[in-house]
Amino acid sequence: MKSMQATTSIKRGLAVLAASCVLFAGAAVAQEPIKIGAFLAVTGPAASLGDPEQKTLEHYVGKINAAGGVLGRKLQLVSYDSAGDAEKARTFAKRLIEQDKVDMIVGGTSTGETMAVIPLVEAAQMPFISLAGAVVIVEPVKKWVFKMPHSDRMACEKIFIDMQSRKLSKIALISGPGGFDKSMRAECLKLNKQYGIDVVADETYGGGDTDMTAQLTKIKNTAGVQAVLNPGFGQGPAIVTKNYGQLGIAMPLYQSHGVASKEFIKLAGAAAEGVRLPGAAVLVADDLPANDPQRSVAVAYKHEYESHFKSDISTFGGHAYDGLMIAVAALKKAGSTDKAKVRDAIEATRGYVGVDGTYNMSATDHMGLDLTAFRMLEVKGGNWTLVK
Amino acid sequence: MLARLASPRTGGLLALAVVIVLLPLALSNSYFYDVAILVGLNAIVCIGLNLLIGYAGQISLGHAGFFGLGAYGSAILASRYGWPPLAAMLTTTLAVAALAFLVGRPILRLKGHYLAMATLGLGVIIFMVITTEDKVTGGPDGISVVPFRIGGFVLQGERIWYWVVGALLLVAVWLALNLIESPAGRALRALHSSEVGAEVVGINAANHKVMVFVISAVFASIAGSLAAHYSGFVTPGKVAFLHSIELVTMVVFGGMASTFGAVVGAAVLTTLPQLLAVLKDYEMMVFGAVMMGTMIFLPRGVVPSLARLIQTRRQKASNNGGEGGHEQGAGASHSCGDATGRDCHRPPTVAVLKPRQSDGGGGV
Amino acid sequence: MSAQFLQFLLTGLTVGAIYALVALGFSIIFNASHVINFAQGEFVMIGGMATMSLTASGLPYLLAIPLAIAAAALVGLALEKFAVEPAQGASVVTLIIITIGASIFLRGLALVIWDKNLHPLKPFTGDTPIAIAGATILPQSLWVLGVALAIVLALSWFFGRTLLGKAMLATSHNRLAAQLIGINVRMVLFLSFGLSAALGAVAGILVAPITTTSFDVGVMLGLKGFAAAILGGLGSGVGAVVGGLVLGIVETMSAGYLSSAYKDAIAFVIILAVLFFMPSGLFGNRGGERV
Amino acid sequence: MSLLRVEALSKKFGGLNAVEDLSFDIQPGAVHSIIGPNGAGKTTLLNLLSGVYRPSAGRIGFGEHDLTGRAPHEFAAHGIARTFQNLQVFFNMSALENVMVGRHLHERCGIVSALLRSPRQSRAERACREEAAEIMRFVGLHNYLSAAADAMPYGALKRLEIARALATAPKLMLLDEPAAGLNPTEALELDDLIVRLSGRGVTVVLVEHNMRLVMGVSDHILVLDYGRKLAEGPAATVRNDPKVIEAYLGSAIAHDGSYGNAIASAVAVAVEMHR
Repeated sequence: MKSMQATTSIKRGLAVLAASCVLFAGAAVAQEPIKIGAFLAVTGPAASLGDPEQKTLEHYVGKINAAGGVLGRKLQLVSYDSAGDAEKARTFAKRLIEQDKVDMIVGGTSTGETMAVIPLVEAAQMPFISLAGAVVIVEPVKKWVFKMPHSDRMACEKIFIDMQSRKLSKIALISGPGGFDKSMRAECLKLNKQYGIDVVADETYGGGDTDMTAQLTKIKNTAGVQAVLNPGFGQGPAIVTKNYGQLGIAMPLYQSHGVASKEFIKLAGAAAEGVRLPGAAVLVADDLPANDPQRSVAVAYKHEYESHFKSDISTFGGHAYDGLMIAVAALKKAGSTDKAKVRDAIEATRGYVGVDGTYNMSATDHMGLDLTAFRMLEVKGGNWTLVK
Repeated sequence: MLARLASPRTGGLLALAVVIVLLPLALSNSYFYDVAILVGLNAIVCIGLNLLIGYAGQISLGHAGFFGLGAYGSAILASRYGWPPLAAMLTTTLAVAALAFLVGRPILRLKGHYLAMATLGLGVIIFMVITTEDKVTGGPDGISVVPFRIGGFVLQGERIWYWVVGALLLVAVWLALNLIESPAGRALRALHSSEVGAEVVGINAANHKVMVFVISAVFASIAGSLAAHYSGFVTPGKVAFLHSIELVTMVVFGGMASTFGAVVGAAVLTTLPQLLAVLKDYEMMVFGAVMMGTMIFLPRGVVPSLARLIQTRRQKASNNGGEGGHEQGAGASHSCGDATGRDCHRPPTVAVLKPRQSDGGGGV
Repeated sequence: MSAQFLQFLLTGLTVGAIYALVALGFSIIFNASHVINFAQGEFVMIGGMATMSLTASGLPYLLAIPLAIAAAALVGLALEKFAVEPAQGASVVTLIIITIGASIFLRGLALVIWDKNLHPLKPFTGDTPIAIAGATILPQSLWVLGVALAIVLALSWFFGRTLLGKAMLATSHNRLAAQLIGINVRMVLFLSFGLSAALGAVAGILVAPITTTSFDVGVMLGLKGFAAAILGGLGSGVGAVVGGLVLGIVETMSAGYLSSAYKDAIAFVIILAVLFFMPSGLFGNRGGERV
Repeated sequence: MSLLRVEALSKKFGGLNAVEDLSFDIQPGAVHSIIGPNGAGKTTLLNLLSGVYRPSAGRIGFGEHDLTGRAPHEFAAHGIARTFQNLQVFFNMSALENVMVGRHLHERCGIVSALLRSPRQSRAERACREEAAEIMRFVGLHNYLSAAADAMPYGALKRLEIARALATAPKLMLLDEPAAGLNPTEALELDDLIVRLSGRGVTVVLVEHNMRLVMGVSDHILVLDYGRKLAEGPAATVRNDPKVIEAYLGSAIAHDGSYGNAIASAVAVAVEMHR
């Protein structure tokens, strides 16, 4: 299946150079399977997000086909690595729409990539489920654009609520240079007042930085700080957490859902103990109460992914899972690949229980998650645990 | 004599024009147009950069910065402040030119790797400002850009953009070829080969370096503005130093000191990733291997190496010395890419390794 | 306040020591070939990733580290043999592009051999911070500083005392003359790639427990190393070390006292300023690129 | 009045005084030679006179202008052209273009009209090409009108540098060992070329080891030794100056024959004396 896809796409690739692809385009139209297009940051700075997304899509497309496909047709995944580069993402999206003639697009690891693509999918009237975080993607609502992950705004809200409950009112921010970091930082800086929280320090670090003790020392010596919040993913937060431990800073450290994976605990080591973050249920699938609606789906995905890829799940793979499942459900409900019908079906998604939470889309809400989708997690004994 | 000397240049221009006009026959959908447009825009940057690197022998690892300033300048003025795009673009271009002029003099005093570092640093600084000042620039997530409009006419859709970019590419090539054959252009090539030799015939090396630096910055800036309006969105990715490296690679890959080489380099290295995309995880590896291989086997870059091959063939064919001489003369007087001149392929960094001939005198 | 300053200083020194090691790699290859090897950062990556996978497969550090360094050195030699040597006589810019191609290739290779994930590496001797006058430092940082110092001493002995070292030095000063007195310049070039690859690997191994490692850690470290080498003056060993330390300290100090958002920009502004007054870096030989 | 006036000129490299407290005048319209053993500072002096080096002390007056400390291109702009002992030919161009570069100072075309290739520009270009070709013929390079520089033999390259210098239409031309590396025949042809140069109204300053050439063409000779003026005057008087012979033989011995031309020239001088 994969090899078949590979060969056809190699042909298509050659066609670009030979630019004699009129035939191929014709052939592409005539193909049977339902085509799901994807562009993901499989390499580049956001690779730790894009990689599990890619793996999840490939794996579950395979499973669905093994189970007979959708509407009696096989699914075909056409995916490209946009390496977190918006320009690349735009070109690949164009390729998916114009060249591969996909029926819908699931992808866009980062907000930048997604935003760069939105004008295209809107113009092409192509159903598009984004896997990126920022609220700007769905606010204002764009007819053809949906998004799976909890927004960074929700993450801020969840964290601030938890801070309130712990009587923490003066906090420091430390964030990286990435889009994820910056946009969550911006959201938090918009919301903190509503929750009666003052941001008394706001530090940043650079990509590839090897040490953040300077910034943390500054924070440590800022009068009145009660907690630290570190929006970001990948290497940065791990180093921040380690340095946090090194400097022996006692106040609570909050991370973002950007590091919601077992990997983070491995990277940060002992220093991760006591770190809190808002994460999806899937991270604590096995300790979810039996009556939790998400338990079954979360446990199933967790075990499927971990047994198959021999690596820990992350919420990002979960976004891809939900995206694919909602897409499939929509295809079934629409009963065809008619783009308008599929779009309406996605918008009509109600009470879909996914690994990220329970989705209730509407004409005014193209994300469909509420705060309940986020669980406040804390690292205890080298593992994620639910904060009761 | 003049007719012969003019032909390679007008010939090349015509050939390029024909390609641009005929290409759409092969472009079956707007995705291919999109790739073609990206090629065109990159080519415009590379033509300017090649004037600096290939002809004047001054390396720059910071031109993505100028490209980015062009893009963000247009984006911010046109989208945030609602300027007419054309005015936004011209203002931006002027600003970039001014910046290049100001930083050019101190930076271009440096030589070789130090110049590389300085330009690289300049690019990084521009990048940092753009990513950090997110109030204005939208930060790492970038900002969307309004379509380009002149009066009532809106530039939208790949097909229109294709012709616009194609035309501009031709203009860029034409300008570059003109400059190279002007006294200023000769001065640049001269100071590349021997700065002291150029100085003692009255060439103000510093001024000429700054001049070509500004020109190349302007090319990059304009391409940046266009790219922003075309794709309707800008992110700092295009300002990053890796993009600067990409641009230099295109120039060297196609062939330094060969204007058409710059175009070819841009074309190949822009389409290659599209071809290799299907290789998934192996893409990066193969891309690197292709780059290495080409530079190892065609060290002067694709166009000059091939041009030279053909030339030697022709000389073999008519092994009449005089004729051969003429051929060389014609080639040489156009772009040393076509000439047998080793020197112009010597980069700025190798003032150390002087050509054999020049050591001859001392030895005697 | 002074504790804070000390903290910044310790951090700066640690970061700087890493930069210095990478910078030394740049300088050694530059001396032998006048090429800036843009694949230097990839050697750093290989060191870290190789150690990671070897220890993961159960080897103790004592075995894993030498093997990783050897692996990197082999890659360095291969790079010289199969990419740089065949291109002899090509312009230096061409050679630079070749090394850029090599760095992309190696990154791609690492991505295929290993994966795209970040990987932790166990600190050599635990990670209980050591308190010094109000500031704290990780044992691993001491390793970084100690090993860096040892390497600098070893190199100065190598270039100052050993025949091979002197031969390499001679080649850097005057290739032709070196050739005339019977130094095998080819071999020197070959070895210098192996040596600087090994250096890069050491840097990668030392820093991995602090920063974690992945297939693309080389990019930024390579860039910083290049900056350090230039700041210190290309081809000067002292320059590379001083350049590295200065860069590291400037970064942390500006992060601590000025603006963490602009600390890298500040560092580059300072480099530009230095170059403006000293066009061949702090310790670069003035006649280096005469007209 | 004198064309070039050098007053108390000195150039130090670290501790070494390459040129020390040197003063002399050069009258227009003659061939002046600067001779002296190797290391006497002849080339340094030429670099000072063309602005390649900045003097450590002293003054260089040209006509009524003070050029002390100016950049090389300003020296050229005032009418001082030069050739190099270590060729500085532009190997990335054709021979003709090398000479056209020499016309740089006389090309009056702005960068804009260059970019747009205005008709005026193309006309100027054509004219420049013709002038360059004429100059190449004048120096005897008519066979190389369309050759690439790096395809030319050494002797031709030396003439090419003279052509390039001549193209700047200089008042004063500095020739740095034009005969070095030439075979006897080429060297003989050089005499004639130098004479025709000065015949063109160009004042020539010749730094040369080839005494036959020097004695053949010079009206006036300046002898340097260790950066100082050893002797100066008409060829006839200088060649009979014992200090000169001593310096030459001394140096010839000192250099244990490694500088064959030094010995040769010394012998030449000696022979001239005992006529």
